Amino acid sequence: MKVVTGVVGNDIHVVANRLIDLSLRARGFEVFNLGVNTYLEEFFDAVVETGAEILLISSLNGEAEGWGREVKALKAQYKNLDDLIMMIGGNLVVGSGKAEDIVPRYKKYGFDLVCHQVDLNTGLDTLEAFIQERNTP
Amino acid sequence: MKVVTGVVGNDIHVVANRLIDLSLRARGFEVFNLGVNTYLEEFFDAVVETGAEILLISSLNGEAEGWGREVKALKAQYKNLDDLIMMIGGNLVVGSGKAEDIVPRYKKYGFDLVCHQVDLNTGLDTLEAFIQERNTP
Amino acid sequence: MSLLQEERKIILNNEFVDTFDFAEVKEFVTNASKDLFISHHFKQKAKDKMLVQPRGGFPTYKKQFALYEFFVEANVDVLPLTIDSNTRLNDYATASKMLRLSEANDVDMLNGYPLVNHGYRTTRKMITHFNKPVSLRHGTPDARLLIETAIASGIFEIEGGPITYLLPYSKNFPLDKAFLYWKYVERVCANYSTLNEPINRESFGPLTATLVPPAITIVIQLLEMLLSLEEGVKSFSVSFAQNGSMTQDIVTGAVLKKLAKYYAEQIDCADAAIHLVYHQWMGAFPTNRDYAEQLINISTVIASMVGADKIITKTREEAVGIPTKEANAKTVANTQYTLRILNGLPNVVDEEEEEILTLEVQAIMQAVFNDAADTLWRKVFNSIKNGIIDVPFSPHIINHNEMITVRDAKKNIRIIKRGNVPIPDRCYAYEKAQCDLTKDTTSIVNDIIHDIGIMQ
Amino acid sequence: MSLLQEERKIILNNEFVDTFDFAEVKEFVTNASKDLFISHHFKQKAKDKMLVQPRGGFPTYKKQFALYEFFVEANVDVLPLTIDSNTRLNDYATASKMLRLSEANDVDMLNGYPLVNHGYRTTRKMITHFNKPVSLRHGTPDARLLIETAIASGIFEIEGGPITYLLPYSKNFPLDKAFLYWKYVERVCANYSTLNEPINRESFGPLTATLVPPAITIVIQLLEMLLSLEEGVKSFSVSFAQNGSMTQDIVTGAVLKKLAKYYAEQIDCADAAIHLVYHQWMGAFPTNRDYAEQLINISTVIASMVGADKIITKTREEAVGIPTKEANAKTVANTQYTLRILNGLPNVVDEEEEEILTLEVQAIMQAVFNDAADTLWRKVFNSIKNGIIDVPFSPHIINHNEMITVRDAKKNIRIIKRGNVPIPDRCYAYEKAQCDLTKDTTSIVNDIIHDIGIMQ
Ligand code: B12
Ligand code: B12
Repeated sequence: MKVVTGVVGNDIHVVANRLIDLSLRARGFEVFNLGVNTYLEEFFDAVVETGAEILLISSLNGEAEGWGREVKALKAQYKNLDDLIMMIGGNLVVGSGKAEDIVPRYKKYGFDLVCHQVDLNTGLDTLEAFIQERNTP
Repeated sequence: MKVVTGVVGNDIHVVANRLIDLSLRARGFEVFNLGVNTYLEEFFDAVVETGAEILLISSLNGEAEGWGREVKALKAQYKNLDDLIMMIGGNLVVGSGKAEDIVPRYKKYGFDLVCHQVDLNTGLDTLEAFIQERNTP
Repeated sequence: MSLLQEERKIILNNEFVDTFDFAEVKEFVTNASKDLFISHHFKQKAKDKMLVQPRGGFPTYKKQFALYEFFVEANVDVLPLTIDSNTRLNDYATASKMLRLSEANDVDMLNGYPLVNHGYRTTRKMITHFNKPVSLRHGTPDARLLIETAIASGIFEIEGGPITYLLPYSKNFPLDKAFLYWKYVERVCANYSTLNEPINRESFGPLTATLVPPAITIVIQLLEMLLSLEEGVKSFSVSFAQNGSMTQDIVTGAVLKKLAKYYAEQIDCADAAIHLVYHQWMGAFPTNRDYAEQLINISTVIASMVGADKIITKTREEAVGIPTKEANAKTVANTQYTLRILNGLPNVVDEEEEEILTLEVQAIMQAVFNDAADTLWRKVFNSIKNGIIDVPFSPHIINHNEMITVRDAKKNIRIIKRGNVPIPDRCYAYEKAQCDLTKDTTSIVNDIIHDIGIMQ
Repeated sequence: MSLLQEERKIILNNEFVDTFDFAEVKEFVTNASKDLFISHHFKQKAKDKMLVQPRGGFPTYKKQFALYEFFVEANVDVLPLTIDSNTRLNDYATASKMLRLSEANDVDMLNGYPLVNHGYRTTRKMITHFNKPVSLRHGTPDARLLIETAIASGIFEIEGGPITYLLPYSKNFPLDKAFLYWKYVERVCANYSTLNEPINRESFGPLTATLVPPAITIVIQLLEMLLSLEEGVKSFSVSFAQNGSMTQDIVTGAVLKKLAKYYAEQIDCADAAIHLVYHQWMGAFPTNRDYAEQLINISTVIASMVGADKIITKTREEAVGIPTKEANAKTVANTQYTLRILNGLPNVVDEEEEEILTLEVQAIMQAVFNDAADTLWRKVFNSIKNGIIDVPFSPHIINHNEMITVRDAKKNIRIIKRGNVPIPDRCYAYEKAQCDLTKDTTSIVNDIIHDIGIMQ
């Protein structure tokens, strides 16, 4: 399966991004890594261009909140993205917050899977379970 | 003025005792130091023998509580100790406790001045203030 | 009108800027209290008292003031002023909007203090009120206006540099521009340095804080130092962060100190004062806050063994989010306590490691100097472009990313693929000999992942 | 019936004692899990993993069990069993009364676990349940019954000794008796050691934890080791506590290790395994709990530099009162984390300090051996009585208290008045030369007071 990944906004924390790249490949995904400092349009453009089924966004420096709010409106401008699996992970707020507040908020923004301060492998296990569930009729 | 001092009971913490000895002398007291591991009778006997006006007891290892309860009964067996200034300090409970609980309890046991985890110099300042107040008609 | 003057006019041409009264600023700096100059403290303080500086910046004046009060209470030596990320990108309009929102709602909408928007007249009140040296922490490629505002405010230490604030902090800001903008900064600092005590410049040694080998760190420290001294700066701090191995830290500190002196002399700047700054662990932190405190404390012990002149602290909240002022002040108090009770430190020297590292640094420096360009900054620019300097985990597109490093059994960072970096063969063989390279690629990748998380 | 057997009968003649089934105990020890023997762990564990052992004892079985659960959760290596002070004075009647009160009221009326009253049958259940090595901490001059009960319970490490459990812990218990009672302990340990892995004996190096110079600590460690090996003990730990200067700790560790080996060989006991144990700071603690944690962390770093085989921990509550089980477990977890992330430690050697200290120890040892008495214990006894061995701040009446120590500028403990201790002139001159002795007596007294509180 094809995945587009990258770090959203002005965030330049690249380490997790490099590891995500490696881990996705190890799990057999075809990866299109846009790297750090990637804006929402760039993500959706890449999804369209590559025909990816999964968009996996990282945010580490706390700015995801600002971008999250714009996801729905922007996505609506693209066609055929209804089946796109949208996932986000990293540090999803400035300062510290509780997952029970953060997860529902990001779900409302349009993400299927939200991993606030969740370990990468745990997150990717969840992703694979999610895919399998969706593919089981 | 004459002071009898020492560490009560089976307590062998000697360091404070050595410092108390030095500090009392530096402040001009005449010191009779019974050292560590001193029982209540020994303290009162020494007070009688030396004619001391102050009895300054230390307790560090937490066992003061047990001895405190016996002070009044024992003191009653001696004559002429009504004017004796009774002071106790160190760690006055096993584990940790609050001064606001501890001080009234020890006052009931018959101590005029109770210094739970109070620095030595602060304690001795209090003692001198107490003496001065008592001597002011 | 000099070129500098012209440039000054251009950067001030901005609706969010204070109207600068340069005559007044000059007078202010000339008469400013010596206590505000860290360069003065470096001279004064008994050499064995390391200065302690935390991190921290809040959007509003009120909150920043409260933070400083906490720090002073905790017996801080140097106050930080960390700038928000909009200001870092010269986006003063957004900073202004977010500042107003932060003031109105008592919620922080910025991750630092928007210095340009507050302006120097306001900020100076705070700085002179506390009368402690303040260090400007930003991460701005074009910091020209920021630095003018900072110095006018009474901030007499400026962190950063064209390389260290770019390769770890940016994906595609043009590196050549960064060099020119920083040249301006150096000159402004040099000019003001003639009025009173010198303005101190400090390079940002931690870089990406992820498996950067000491040779790369030191080369970049030396080059930024040279670029700064060239412009007339008289007080400069080289820095690095905890590597993960106590011995490697001690060796890094020793070589960095020795070579900084050597290269400064080579360009006839032996009169400049050079200081050594140590950053508590800058990589991924444990989420367990108690463990984070152990890590922080170990950093302080190592900084003492290294003999740093200043230490920059982290907090127990590092892995979790922006630290509270309480957590921040607590680290300061704890670090001061640790420095107080840490006594009888041995003087450790590892001659073999020092020799290897020295040779590596000298070889890379020589390769940079050998570049055909006419000025030092162009030589450095070319060297980064062609991978003679290569920073692991840099997000910047210009960086080669060809060098690969791992940790050996003692957790020293070792170069197992040198890429285009001219590590001498003998040193390269030594580095590789410390590691188990019989493993397959997957195991090595797993090792790297593990090595990133060693403190967790 | 041997003398030992007779003595055994006498000490068991006590209404509070379990009826001992020695045949069963022998079988139990013979078949006991190797995991219960710390001597086995010392052999097994990769030499670079220091064992971590906390302190702690509660009156009731239930509370002690809960404490152990916390410790295991925190990844403990060695469990402690600290005995209450009534049992230490062989006052089993009071211990029994207080134990009943503690059980009835859920308030702790004892400052440790009354092992004799609980008995070995009960206690063994707990020990074998956790299947970790347990170390007995007491402070008892007459520990004969206690040790019989301990070994029968599955406790295969016994701390203490005739000197180290007497001079700091007692005012007037007769020292000669202590030697004889401990002789019994050594023999019992030696006998049981033939059945399975050896029982480990450990000396208590911290002594009064107050300005004790390393020479005195080492001499006492060596003598207790010799007294133990003489009786057939095959596994012994020498120990000391943080001195206050990192260098002095490293030197103390090196000299102690070297001389322990040397003197063991002199009495043909080279086959005994000798281990080194380091105590986190044992002196007066800061009341600020955060500071206490810094101090504890530094202790761990130094223990690693010293290369100790085991570390015994303190808690953030030390200055305040008996630590909660939570605080105690937290130290264990933190110490394990620190050991995990502490890497690349340099190997530090200070030859001059080592030489001075070695000469001092050898001179004192020689003076002890030169005593006219016929047995080692009598020689040691006489040496303490005549001040050849003199422990600062000992409360015991037999101790001379003539030696005076202060800290030098690097916080090394130095001997400025040797009393009757035969410190060689050259060493004595060296020690004094490190200190400022031009001060008047009052200043020196103030320095001593200050030196006691240096970690506060
Ligand atoms: C190294 C580092 C830096 C380096 C970055 C170098 C580089 N280019 O990568 C430098 C020093 C340059 C830096 C700069 C800044 N940083 Co920074 N940095 C860190 C630090 C210490 C480690 C990050 C790291 O590399 N971790 C290792 C990787 C492997 O872990 P990770 O990033 O957490 O990712 C894991 C998970 O989150 C997860 N994950 C990530 N994405 C996803 C996605 C999915 C779908 C899933 C399932 C999981 C997942 O997988 C990873 C492995 O488990 C963290 C604090 C920490 N965590 O200890 C702060 C931290 C992230 N930085 C922070 C900040 C604020 C900044 C700055 C803005 C300001 C400053 N403090 O200097 C700047 C500017 C950066 C910018 N413009 O974005 C904050 C963010 C605060 C917040 N969210 O509230 C942190 C938390 C520090 C702090 N407490 O203040 N930083
Ligand atoms: C050193 C020490 C020892 C040494 C003592 C050597 C010796 N012979 O002196 C050794 C290792 C032998 C030891 C043994 C024990 N100790 Co101890 N020991 C300490 C320690 C670490 C320091 C004590 C010290 O010397 N402080 C320096 C002096 C100068 O300070 P100080 O004693 O606190 O006294 C100051 C004040 O209290 C005040 N003060 C004292 N008396 C008075 C009186 C007046 C009137 C005033 C105004 C002020 C005052 O003045 C002093 C200067 O400011 C303390 C913990 C700590 N404080 O950090 C534990 C501590 C006192 N020990 C404790 C215990 C329980 C013991 C043991 C029973 C068991 C054990 N844990 O091993 C044994 C047995 C002792 C016995 N039979 O009594 C507990 C007491 C617990 C409690 N009260 O709840 C403590 C608090 C440790 C702990 N947290 O568990 N100990």
